[in-house]
Parts: sequence; structure tokens; C-alpha cells
Amino acid sequence: MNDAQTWIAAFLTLCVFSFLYRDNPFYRFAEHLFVGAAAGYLLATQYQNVILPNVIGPLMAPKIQASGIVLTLIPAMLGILLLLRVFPRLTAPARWALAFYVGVYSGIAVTGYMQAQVIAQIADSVKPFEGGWHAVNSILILIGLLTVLAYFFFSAPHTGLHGLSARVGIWFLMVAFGASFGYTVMARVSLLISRVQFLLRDFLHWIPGVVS
Amino acid sequence: MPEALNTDWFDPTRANVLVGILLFLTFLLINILRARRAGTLYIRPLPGLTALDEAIGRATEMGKPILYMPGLGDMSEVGTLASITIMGRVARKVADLGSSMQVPCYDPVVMTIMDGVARQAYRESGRPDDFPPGSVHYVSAQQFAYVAAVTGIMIRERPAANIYMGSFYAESLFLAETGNLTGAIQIAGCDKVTQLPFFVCACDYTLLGEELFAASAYIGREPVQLATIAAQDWAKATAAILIVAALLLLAMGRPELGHFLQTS
Amino acid sequence: MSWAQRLLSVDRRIIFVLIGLGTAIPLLMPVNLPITVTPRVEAAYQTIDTLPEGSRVLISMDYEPDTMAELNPMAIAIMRHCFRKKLKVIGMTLYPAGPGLVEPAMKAAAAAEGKTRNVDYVFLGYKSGFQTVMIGMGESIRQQYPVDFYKTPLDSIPVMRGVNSYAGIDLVVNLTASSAADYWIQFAASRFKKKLVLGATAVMATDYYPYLSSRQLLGLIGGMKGAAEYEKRMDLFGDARRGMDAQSLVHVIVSLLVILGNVALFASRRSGGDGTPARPLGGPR
Amino acid sequence: MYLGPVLVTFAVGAALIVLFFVPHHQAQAVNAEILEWATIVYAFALILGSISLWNTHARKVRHRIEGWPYSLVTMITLVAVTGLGVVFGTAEGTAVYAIYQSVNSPLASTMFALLAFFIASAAFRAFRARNLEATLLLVTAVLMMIGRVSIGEFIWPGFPAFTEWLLDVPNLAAKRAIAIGVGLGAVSTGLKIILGIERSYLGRSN
Repeated sequence: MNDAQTWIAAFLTLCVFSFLYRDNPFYRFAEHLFVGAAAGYLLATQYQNVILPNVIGPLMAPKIQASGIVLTLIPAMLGILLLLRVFPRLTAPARWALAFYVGVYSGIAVTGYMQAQVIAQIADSVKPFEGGWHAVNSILILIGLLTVLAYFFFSAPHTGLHGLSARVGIWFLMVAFGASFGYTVMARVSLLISRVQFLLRDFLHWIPGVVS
Repeated sequence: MPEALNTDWFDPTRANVLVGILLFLTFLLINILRARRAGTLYIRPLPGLTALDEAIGRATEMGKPILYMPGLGDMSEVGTLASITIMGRVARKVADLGSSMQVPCYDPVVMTIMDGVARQAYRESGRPDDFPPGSVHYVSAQQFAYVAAVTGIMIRERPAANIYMGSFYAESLFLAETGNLTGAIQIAGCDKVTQLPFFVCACDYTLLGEELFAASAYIGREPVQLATIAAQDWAKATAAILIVAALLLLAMGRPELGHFLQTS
Repeated sequence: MSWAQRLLSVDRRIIFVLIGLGTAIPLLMPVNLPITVTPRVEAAYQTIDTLPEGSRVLISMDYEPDTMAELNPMAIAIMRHCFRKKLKVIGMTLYPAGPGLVEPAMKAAAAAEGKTRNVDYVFLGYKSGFQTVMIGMGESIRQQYPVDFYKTPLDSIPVMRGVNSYAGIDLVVNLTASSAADYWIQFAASRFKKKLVLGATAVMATDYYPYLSSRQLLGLIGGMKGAAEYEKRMDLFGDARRGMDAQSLVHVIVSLLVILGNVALFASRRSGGDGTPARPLGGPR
Repeated sequence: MYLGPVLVTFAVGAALIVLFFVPHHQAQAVNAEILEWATIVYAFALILGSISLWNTHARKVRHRIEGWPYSLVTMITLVAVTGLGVVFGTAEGTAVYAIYQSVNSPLASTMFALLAFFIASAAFRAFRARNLEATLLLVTAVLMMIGRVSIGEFIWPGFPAFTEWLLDVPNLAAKRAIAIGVGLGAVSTGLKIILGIERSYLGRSN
């Protein structure tokens, strides 16, 4: 990044940090600039990476068979049906494109989640109990798994034994949330570190460059 | 030598996934019949949903808008599908009470769907032309450009209720903490486990993981929808029994059930 | 108003100032505290280290600027490791904003190890579609990426010769902050049976422990600490290790704040008033 | 009744479920083609979305609603970046690439960095030992924070191993149960839509 870019980036970085004090014109400017630039960047990359190579490209290709045209026109037509929603009276046809889109991702979800989230996790819970200390851990994991599943039961009131196991399940949930929260602090702080490094190194040159 | 072209019609290693789906379908059909015959099924109350109704009521009393955020998932995130159903109910209540709602969207397809759902809610509430056209609007498909715009709305328009339903990622804390700053009542429902701690800390009520899916079915109170929750429960019970059974069999030296479950 | 009440309702901007100082001071005066390499990062290191020379490693860098801090140092350390082991690196990204970060990172790693584009590594660039690209690459890489990021056809790139799909790839490394990891596990590991190493942000890494124990992942590098451990294992002194000192200070500040908050809560409770309205913690009941 | 679209969703959804089990290369080619179509539809939807974004801000400018100059900034940037990107592309050396490096990238990473401040204020406010559950939450979080950094190791050498245990046992158990639950919820929601039980996405909030 040359100097001009560094100055712009540093100015915008400080605009965003100013939000910590309170909402102000600088933050508001950075916010609106970001919304426009992000939307523009996405439109441009979608054009370059999807519309150009997969829609315009095949249609313009010199030797084009009928099947090639049809295979490209169908999704393009569905896309145009969506665009018709710009006109208030023409919202009905878009339902066909939405129905196709929702059908695709529902189909992927049913098999994908069943394989990777349900079956794989059940399979992984079925591991032989190693001896000694690990056995205690395996039993604890089994108890945690069954009690949290009990907590997520909807078709029975949480009373009696089921109620007790649901309560133990909540304790496991809270420990899991605490662990996840504590673990996340590191991730968020590392982002702040890189922004402060940018200001101190690239902008103010108070700390040395990237050491190999 | 090009890769040998695969020509067989069934992948045996995926038999367990097929059994899982077929089993779930049977649970679903059985429970739909049960629900139809009995008129309804018992589903324990979801406190999150009562909190949602209270939040909408309070916002209406204060005459301030409601902010509904459908999450940063596109249609491939099933949490987004659940959010669409919940938003339909919220829009219907907002239309009936005559209060106002804003739905900033991350994904353009979700925006298109939600716009249709909101218009339908106003039509069913008998007030089709009171639907404010720009209320469901696309903001950005870039995570933090979306956050910048939505937190701007929170601070400047001060909605009385912030509702987060769907798949959220790292931005959950940014939105919920800013919402907390403005003093709005906040209800969240999210299927992304990593974000639940933040919603639990910053919101007044949080639907945890699959409670989001149960809420989307529970909301209509339709017997068929309740049947899907019951089917989910039966499948969960089966999963628990399967694990315990497989472990017991394993302890008795018969690992077949365990091997059948292995996906890869 | 007792000190406890005043503390409990302190202006959050004072906390912000503390966090800001906690980050900047260690960067200006580095302390370089010790780092131990945890088993999960060692597993990732060994998975790459044991690959024979000339093996092809597909590195999908699916992240955007907002998570660059944790994942860029990881990307650079892993790529430098591949180059040192004379492995062929195929870089790609499933995020529109990816190329802007991944391309400079690949150049930096290649320059540091004296490697040249197209001969030792290739950058395929961005293709939208997430799962569709992953599944599509099982069928044919060229259908998803007809040309590389620089618009060169794949057939004229030495690294890509003979590589038509996952069959030609020996290891997949996914660096991401998003659900791309789930899909790489679903498709690359489960469906196409490829060896997979994951580099994730700290918050996500805890969710992938189950996939590590089920061998769907062969190694897991979590957050900046994971990156610092990898840098230490490669005896590099990159941004990750420099940041770890600031991490220590800020973690201590946040922990002390939480402890202080509770001390004030008990103090104010004993003197009658309850510091904050008891409201359900959003959890059940 | 939207029978047509509901049948399309059923046909496409069922086809993709079946194709999951058929490794035949032609079947997988059909699968890949359908997924490719979805990415094309998304590209068109993004155009529709950008028009909606434009209308939102144009309305503010037209009616001189408070803060309309900022909306002008968004509109100008949207047109400029889209135009430059479509005409000159987004690869290195183009104007959009330079804009990305000096505007999009720093704004995104700095916004994300604000979370470090918010996580501290959220922890300070929310981690109050009001009941057993809240106490479990805050004690685990503090132990995790201290155990993950070099100072934790300094206080008690066993700290990192303890935080690993927290992640490997209680956290793993709860996360696995949630994953199974969410997975089944996702399968249930997906099937509801394919079977037409759930049709609200078609604008029928039944």
C-alpha cells in the first residue's frame, strides 16, 4: 500500500475507533462509505466471477450447441424473474426462482446436516472407553451429552427425572458457554492488536517493520 | 490414465445417512397422523416466544419501531429458513397492532423472500396498503458493512425492540452490545453455537440452538408444524438410545453398530 | 452512592480506555513471554512435515479482512513450511474479498522462501458458490477455475499439470473464520476422503474438537495463539508471536474486571441494595 | 395456491437428496450443474439487492430526511465501485483493488477489532454471580481466559491442560448435543420445506 492508501486507511480506522466515544459525523461517514464500497465490490466480483464466465461467456462462445444455450439460459431466466420484482406489479413470477433456490439449499441441508452433524457426531460418541482417567472423562462426556439432549426436549414437560437431567444439562451448557466466551476473547483481541500494529507500524512508524 | 468414471448407482458408505433420513420421515408421518387425529400435540412452552410477544407489545406502547435482523446466513443456512417463518408471525402481529418494523437484510435472496412474507402478513391482517415499501431492505452482503449500517439504525432511530433470529457469526456481540447500550429489549434466537454465549450475555432472552427451529414450528400452532417438533424429539431420543446401545454392545465386544454409524 | 454502586455502573468508556492501553503498550515495549506448542498444532505441523517432496497441497484461504489478524500469520507460516518441504501449493479462496489478502500473503511467503509462481505455487483466485465449488472440484477443478487469478489457463501452469480433481491433491488445508470449515469437512474429508487440516479463528476452533477426535480433521490451529505456536515450531518471529504479549495483558485486565465486578456486587448486596436487577441470564427459566 | 413453485421446490429438493446417494459421474454432473445454477440466481439477486439499497438511500435524499448527505456518499460510492469493477475488473492493479485495500479492508478489520472492547464491557456487565448458572458461566470464562495466555502458565503450569480439559470434556459434550439437536432441527426444517408443510417462503405466512 502506498502512502496515500495508508493515510486513507488510517483516517478510516480512526473514524471507526471514534464510535467507542460516541456516534459522530466521522463514524457516520465511514459507515456510509463502507456500505456503498462493500455493495459495489460484491456486485463487481459477482459480475467478474459468475455472470461473465458462466452466463455471458458460454452464450458468446463461438461453437455453441443447443444444449449449451439451454443450460445457460435456464438459470439466467430464473435470475431475470427475480429482477422483475423491481416492478411492484410483477412480484409473482419471482416465486419460481425462489422456489428453485430454496429447493436446492433445502436438499443440500437435509443430507449435509444428517451426515456431518447428526450421524458423524453420534458415531464419534461411540468410542470404546479407555482405561483409568479417560474412562471418567468418557462417562462425563456421555452424561453431558444425554443431559443436554434432555434439556432440548420439547414434547415433554421438564418434571421429575427428566427435569433433573435437564437441570444438569443446563450446568453443562453454562460451562460450555463460559469456555467458548473465554476462548473468544483471544480472537477479538488479536484483531485489535493487528489494527493497533497497523497504526503504530505502517502509519506512525513507531514500531519496526515485519521481522522475518 | 484419467480417473475411472464412477458408474454405480448407490454409495454403500452412505447407507447410514439414508437410514437416518428414512427414519426421520417415518417419525414425521407418524406424528402428523397423531397431530391430525388429536387436533394438537403437547409442546412445552418456549419462554423465548412469550418474551417476543411482550417485546412487540412494549415497542408498540412506546410508539417506537421494532428492528428484526434475519441473521447473516444465506439460504444454505437453515437458521435463515426458521427466521423467515418467525418473521412472518412478527410481521402479522406488527400489522395487527399498527406499529412499525424494519428488516435490514444481509442476503439479497432472503430480502426478496422476507419482503413477500411481510406483504402477505399485512394482506392477511386486512391492511395490504399500510405496508411501508422500504421496511424490508437489503443493506450489505459484507459482514461488517451490515453491522455498521444496522448499529447506525439502532443508535439513531432507537428501536424499542431488537429481534435477532437466524444464523449469526462474530457480529452477534457487536449488534447485541450496541443494542444493550440503547436500552432496547432484545430477544435472540441463533443456531450457531459459538455465538450463543454472547446473545445469552447481552440479550434479555435467547433461544438456544434448536430452540430456534422449534420456535419456527411452534409459532404457527398448526398441528402439522407441531408434528415436526415431535419428530425432532423422537429422533433425538433415538440418537441417545443408539449411542448408549452401541456403547453397551461395544463393551460386550460387538462393534457392528458402531461401525455402521461411521461416516468416513 | 457507595464505591460498589459507583463501580457497578461505571461508564463503559473507562473499560474501553483500559483495553486500548492494554493492547498498545506491549506492542511498543515487547516482552516476548514463552509459548508452548499444543498437541493440536503439532498434529497440523506433522501432517504437513511428513508429506513427501512434490506433494500437492490445496490451501483454501476463506477469510476476509476482518479475521486477517489470526489467519494471515497462519497462512504465511503454513505456506513457508510447504515451500521449505518443496511441496506444490495450490491457493484458492471462496470469499469475494479473499484475493485482496490471500494474493499478497502468497507472494510474501514465496519471496521469503525464494519460490516462483506457477512453478512452485499457483493462486486460483475467488469463485463464488461455496459448496458448489467444493463439490465441483471433486468433478473437475478446471470447470470451477478455467483460469487462475492472473487469467492464465490452468493447462499451461506446471503446478496444475495432471491435477484434474481432488484425486491429484495430497492434502487440503482450510483457513477460515466461517462455516466454510463445515463444508470442507462435509465434502473434502467426508465425501471425497481427502486429508484435511483446519486453521480457524479462536472462537470457532472449540467447535471443531469433535471433528479432530473423529479424525475428520488431522490438525487444528486455533486463533493467534495457534499461529504463534506454529511460528515458534517454524522458528519464525512473525506478527502472531509479537501479539501474544498484548494478549496476556488484555486477558488479565478483562479477568480482573469480572472479579472486581463481582466483589462490588457482594459488597453492595451486603449493604442492602442489589447492584444490578436480577434478570434471568437469558438462559432457561 | 402456489402449487407450481411448491412442486418446483419438492422436485429440486428431492432430486438433490437422491443425487447425494448416487456417486454415478453423470448424476454428480447433474448435481454440480444444479448448484451452478443456484450461484447464477444469487448473482442476479445481488443486483436486485443493490437496487433496494439504492432506493433506500435515494428516498432519504429525495425527501431530505435527516442525514441525507451521508446517503449521497453511499450512492456515489456504490455506483463508482460497481462501474470501475465491471469495466476494469477487480484483480490487482485495478482501481477497485486499490479501493478495496484502502477502504473495504481497513474498515472491515477495524469494525471487527471493536469487538475486543465490547467483549470486555459485556463480560464486566453480564458476568455477575446472581445464581448457580451465572456463576458457572463466569468462573469457567475467567479460568479459560487466564489459562489460555502465557501468564496463566506462569501462575499454574497445569493451567493450559486444564483449559484443554474444559474444552475436551464439558464443552465437547454440550457442543455435540447441540450439534445433534441443530442437525435434526435442520433436517426437520429442510424436509418441512421440500414436503410443502412449510410454505411461508413463498409469501404465504400461513
